[in-house]
Amino acid sequence: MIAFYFIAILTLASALMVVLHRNPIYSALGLVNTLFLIAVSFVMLDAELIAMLQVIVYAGAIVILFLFVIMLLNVETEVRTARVSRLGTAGLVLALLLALELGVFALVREPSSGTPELPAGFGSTELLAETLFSDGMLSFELTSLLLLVAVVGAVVMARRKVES
Amino acid sequence: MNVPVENYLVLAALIFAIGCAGVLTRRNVIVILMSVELMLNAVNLTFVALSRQLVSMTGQMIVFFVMTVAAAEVAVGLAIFLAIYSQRRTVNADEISLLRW
Amino acid sequence: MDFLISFVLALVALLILLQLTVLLLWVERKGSALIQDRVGANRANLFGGLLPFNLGIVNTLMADPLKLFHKEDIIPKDADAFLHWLAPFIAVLPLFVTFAVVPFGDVLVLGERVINLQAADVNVGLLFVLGMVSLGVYGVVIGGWASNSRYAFLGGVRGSAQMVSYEIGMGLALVAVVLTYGSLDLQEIARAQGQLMWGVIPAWGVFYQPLALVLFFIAGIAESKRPPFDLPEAESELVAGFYTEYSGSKQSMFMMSDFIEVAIVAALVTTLFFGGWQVPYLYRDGFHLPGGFFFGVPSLVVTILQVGAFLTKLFIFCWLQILVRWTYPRMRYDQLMNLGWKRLLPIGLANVVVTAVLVLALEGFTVP
Amino acid sequence: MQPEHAHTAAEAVVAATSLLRWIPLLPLIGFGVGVFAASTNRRSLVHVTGPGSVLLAFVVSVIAVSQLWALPAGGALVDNVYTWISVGMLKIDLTFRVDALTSVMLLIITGIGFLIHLYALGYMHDDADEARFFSYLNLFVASMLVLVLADSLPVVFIGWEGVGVCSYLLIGFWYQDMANADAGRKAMLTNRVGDAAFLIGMFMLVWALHDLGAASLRFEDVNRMAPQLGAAAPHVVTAVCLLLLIGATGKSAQIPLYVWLPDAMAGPTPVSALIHAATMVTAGVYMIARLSPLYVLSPAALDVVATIGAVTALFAATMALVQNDLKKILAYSTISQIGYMVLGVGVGSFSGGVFHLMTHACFKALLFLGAGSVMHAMSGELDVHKMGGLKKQLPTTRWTFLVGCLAIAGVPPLAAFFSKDMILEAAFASGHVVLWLIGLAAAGMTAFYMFRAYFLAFEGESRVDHHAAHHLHESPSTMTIPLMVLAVLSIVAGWVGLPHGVLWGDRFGHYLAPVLAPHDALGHHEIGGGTVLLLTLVTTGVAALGIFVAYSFYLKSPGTADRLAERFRGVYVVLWNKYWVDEIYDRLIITPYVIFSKFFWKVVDAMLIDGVVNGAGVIVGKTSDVWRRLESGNVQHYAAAMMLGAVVTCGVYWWLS
Repeated sequence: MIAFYFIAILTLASALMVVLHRNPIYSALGLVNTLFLIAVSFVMLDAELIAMLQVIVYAGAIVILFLFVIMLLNVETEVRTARVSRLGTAGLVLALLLALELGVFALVREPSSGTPELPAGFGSTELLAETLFSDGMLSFELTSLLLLVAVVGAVVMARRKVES
Repeated sequence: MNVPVENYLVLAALIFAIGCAGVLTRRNVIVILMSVELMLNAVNLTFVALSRQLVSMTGQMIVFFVMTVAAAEVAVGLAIFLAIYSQRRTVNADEISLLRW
Repeated sequence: MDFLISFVLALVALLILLQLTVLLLWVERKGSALIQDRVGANRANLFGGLLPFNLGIVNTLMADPLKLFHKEDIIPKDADAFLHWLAPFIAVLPLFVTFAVVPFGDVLVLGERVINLQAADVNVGLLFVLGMVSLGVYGVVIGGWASNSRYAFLGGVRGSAQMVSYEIGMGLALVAVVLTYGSLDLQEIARAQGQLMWGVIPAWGVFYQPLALVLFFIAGIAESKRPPFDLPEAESELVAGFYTEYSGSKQSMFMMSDFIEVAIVAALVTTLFFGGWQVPYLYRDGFHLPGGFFFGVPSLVVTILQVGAFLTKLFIFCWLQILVRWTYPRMRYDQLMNLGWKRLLPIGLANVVVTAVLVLALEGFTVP
Repeated sequence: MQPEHAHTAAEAVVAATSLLRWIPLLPLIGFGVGVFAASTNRRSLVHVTGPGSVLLAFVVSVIAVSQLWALPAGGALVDNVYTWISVGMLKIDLTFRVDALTSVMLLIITGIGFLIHLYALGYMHDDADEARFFSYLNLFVASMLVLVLADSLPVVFIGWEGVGVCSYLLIGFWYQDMANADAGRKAMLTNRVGDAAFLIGMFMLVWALHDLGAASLRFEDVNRMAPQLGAAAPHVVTAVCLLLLIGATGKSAQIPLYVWLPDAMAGPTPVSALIHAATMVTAGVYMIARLSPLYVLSPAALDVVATIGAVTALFAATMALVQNDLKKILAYSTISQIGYMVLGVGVGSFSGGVFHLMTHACFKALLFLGAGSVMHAMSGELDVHKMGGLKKQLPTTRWTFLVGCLAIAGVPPLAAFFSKDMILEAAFASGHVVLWLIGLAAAGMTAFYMFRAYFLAFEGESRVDHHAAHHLHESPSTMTIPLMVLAVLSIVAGWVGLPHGVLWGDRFGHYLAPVLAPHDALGHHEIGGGTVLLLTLVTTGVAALGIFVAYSFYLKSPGTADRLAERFRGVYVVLWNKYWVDEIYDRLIITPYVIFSKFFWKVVDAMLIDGVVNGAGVIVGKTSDVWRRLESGNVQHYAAAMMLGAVVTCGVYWWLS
């Protein structure tokens, strides 16, 4: 329980860093930290494989991609305007409302009757693979197609030359 | 470790809301995309937590797909930002509004 | 008691790693000298050269770290102080953890207790390795960026692109191995290699997946940013690349991360392709030679032989990497990217496909 | 022993083979090569592949037929290529099948087809589009072979449409001339009417069979289920038969859809010989014979068939009387002769119809090729009044043409003598005395107009203009050899179907009996040998009379014909204008149809539909002018809107639960 609160507070702090820090590099580092901590949460939730994939995919590839682009574009630190824009205010209000709603949802609904016992091998590679290649076969194939499209799309977008 | 599932759900809700706030308030599109990633991960956390609670692998399977799609999304998104930057020298969301009436 | 055993195992793993790191520093010095037909480091002595003989290996082992740790730690004026400080730790820490999942022996039998000689028994060990290795990039990127120097920055950008690219080739090589042995647990993979192919040849990865071995070895060297793939730190172009602005102990941490990566690559090659701690024909009760010959060996001796075999193989592959490092010239950046994306990736994919087909088609291809 | 009933025996021997697919495939390959040759201008290539592929198909056909003959009577060869359509209960395979009926058609198509290809080598030698011509011709042969090899109606329909397309392409082969292109279109459109009826008939048939629990369009199943169907739904059988008959009238140029065939003579002469005389136009007869067990269940439909056949035979023969264009004469003659075949199947003599089909293929191909040879020599002139005395310059053509005329006129012992006799005899025997009389009249006219053409073209004084006279020459051997072969065939082809009791009797009818419906299904009363002899004498006499009249009108005392035309001016004009059928169709069908279509175009489409569509567009456009202000182009505004939606949705959900 203590471990959970420790992780949770760290996660929230890192998430806030993503959103609040003016320097995109720090935002990215906050993001990778959040994702890593969520991976730790996954381990605590008996999803070891997903946790490892989270680290490999997010930390190892996605955030690095972010960092790479930030460094490539040499994005300056965002200048904070004195006046908070109307959109910003609306956004904050909406986010607060959403947090309230979702949180209250989770708490007010009938409380769960403890954590259930898990069968042996839950969260293992074998079981996930079995689910993936039976129930999720079609989605799996479609996702692979999506990835292909994304690769082609990214190459096309990034190779486009500036017309003088 | 007997953390009730509600705790994870509340944690996920908070991360989701933080992501929302980021998407709506930040100007830099790259940070906006990162905030979107936060929201996706909040959802992932919910899925894994409920997968544990309901003793069903389906939740983890969906997380797998979310990750894949997120990777694709980031790759294409960042490629678009690179293209936009090379044309317009900006990555601020409020300065990129070509697709309007 | 269990906790104590875990602690001791972790300590053993850590010690192996650290000693190997320092040893490699010396081997690299003397080895490069050997290759380049020089004498190499031979001036190390105590008390200003009072001793009548130089201390050789022992001296170098102590002198180099001591020297580095005593140097001034400089933080450039315009650098981001916090990240500049953080980067070396990010570079080293994940690597330390990685070694925990590498098994360095089968089991140690102490009375009733059977101890698995592996610091952390993670059943997705291989993915753990990949994840941790990928975290290592952050040290390079952050270090390069935080230094606020053109050279360092370029090194960082190069490093990020290079490591992301080669992680894919590495992953694909590993997928083929996983298909062959049907497990992600390194200890299980090592145990599976104790079997025999056609009753004679040990079922080592090198015989089942020779192509994966080559791919993995190349990608591994590229991941550890060592020549001929040392673009992020290329001396002749970028001074010292991403750690140009580092000095003293932090620079030594970056250098240490370099050697740890060498050790990890060697450990993985050993475990995945050369049987790990396996000694051919040696089983828990002794040698079973082909043809029915049997020599009984005490359990403790078996364990010692196995750990010894692991260390020997480990060292051979470390030496091989150093040999490569001093033999090949550095590649150009476009050559590096071409190799990664246009050679390793397709070959790796083909290897995975062929392996998968063989696994499906031939009952005997998987090592059960 | 009753061999006629063998077709109902389920234990008929069926041998599987994969040989049959090559029969249509070979000409199809020839077509492919021809297209290649046409697009790359390699004309010499088609000289080999054009006739060669058909020759190979002929050889394969001969092998297949010899295999068929090795089987007991009623056997068949089957080649199942693949499953084409599989929907619910209905499964349609692309299956080829050779039985007795198909074997006859196969040999006609590939054999005569090859001779005509050979002829075309000489005939088309100077044409720049030779390669295109041969590719079309090969495609035609392939389609026709699919048509006769098919074991189910849908597969027949593939060939049916395929030959239609080829016919269209070949009639309009010299498309630079508008009249030719129009003729092609006319053939296509007229055939469409028949094809639509064919399709509807097919659908009705499968629907009716589905109700009986056996949805299938295979001939075997259809013919097996026919008695059951006839018992369950006699009207459906009649309707199906009539619809298929309309399809047949389109393809086989019968009343009322015959109008395209005379115009189809615009195509090259080998085409007229192959497609519009020997093979394609007989498809309707073949189809009715193929479905004979179905047809015999509907005497009403058969009566319609017989009436249409007889009337067409007479009607077309009268029109042929006054034509001056040699090919037009032959065209009307073809319509008339197919009328005979239809009459034959209509009065229940299915084997007689097919027999006449076979003999007609020989002598009509011969006649057309002879006409082509004349045309070749006369530099394209076809008016018989501008010929005369050609026998000196074109000896081979003259002799073979004469054989063809004798054969078609029914002079014993040439081909049509036996086949036409068989049909007329059957008409008489089945009690259709009126139809018999009509047929008899048509037979006389046939002899008359054919010899009119012969005398005008080959005998008497030369009326060839001097310019053309210099060029008169006999055709090359590639053209004359087919003529001679066909002439021999025209003489002997009829000998396989002698009347009962004469020498070996009706071998042809026996051969076909297992696959056709039995004669006695229609309650034929057997007629005695004396009656048969009498009937034969009557028909032969009528034919001889026709020849004699032609002789006296055009050779002995030229001018009689003109005097007669003056005397019966009205009749002559009616005939000369072909009963104004084209004009009547134009007034009654085409003009109203065009007006109707124009109404739909101008009023319904341009005003109503376009008005609604454009109006909708305008309304949307105006409204969007207002709403588009919402699209600020800023992603975050959109995201905020989504978020608001999520908040509201969650709130509402919470409120409700």
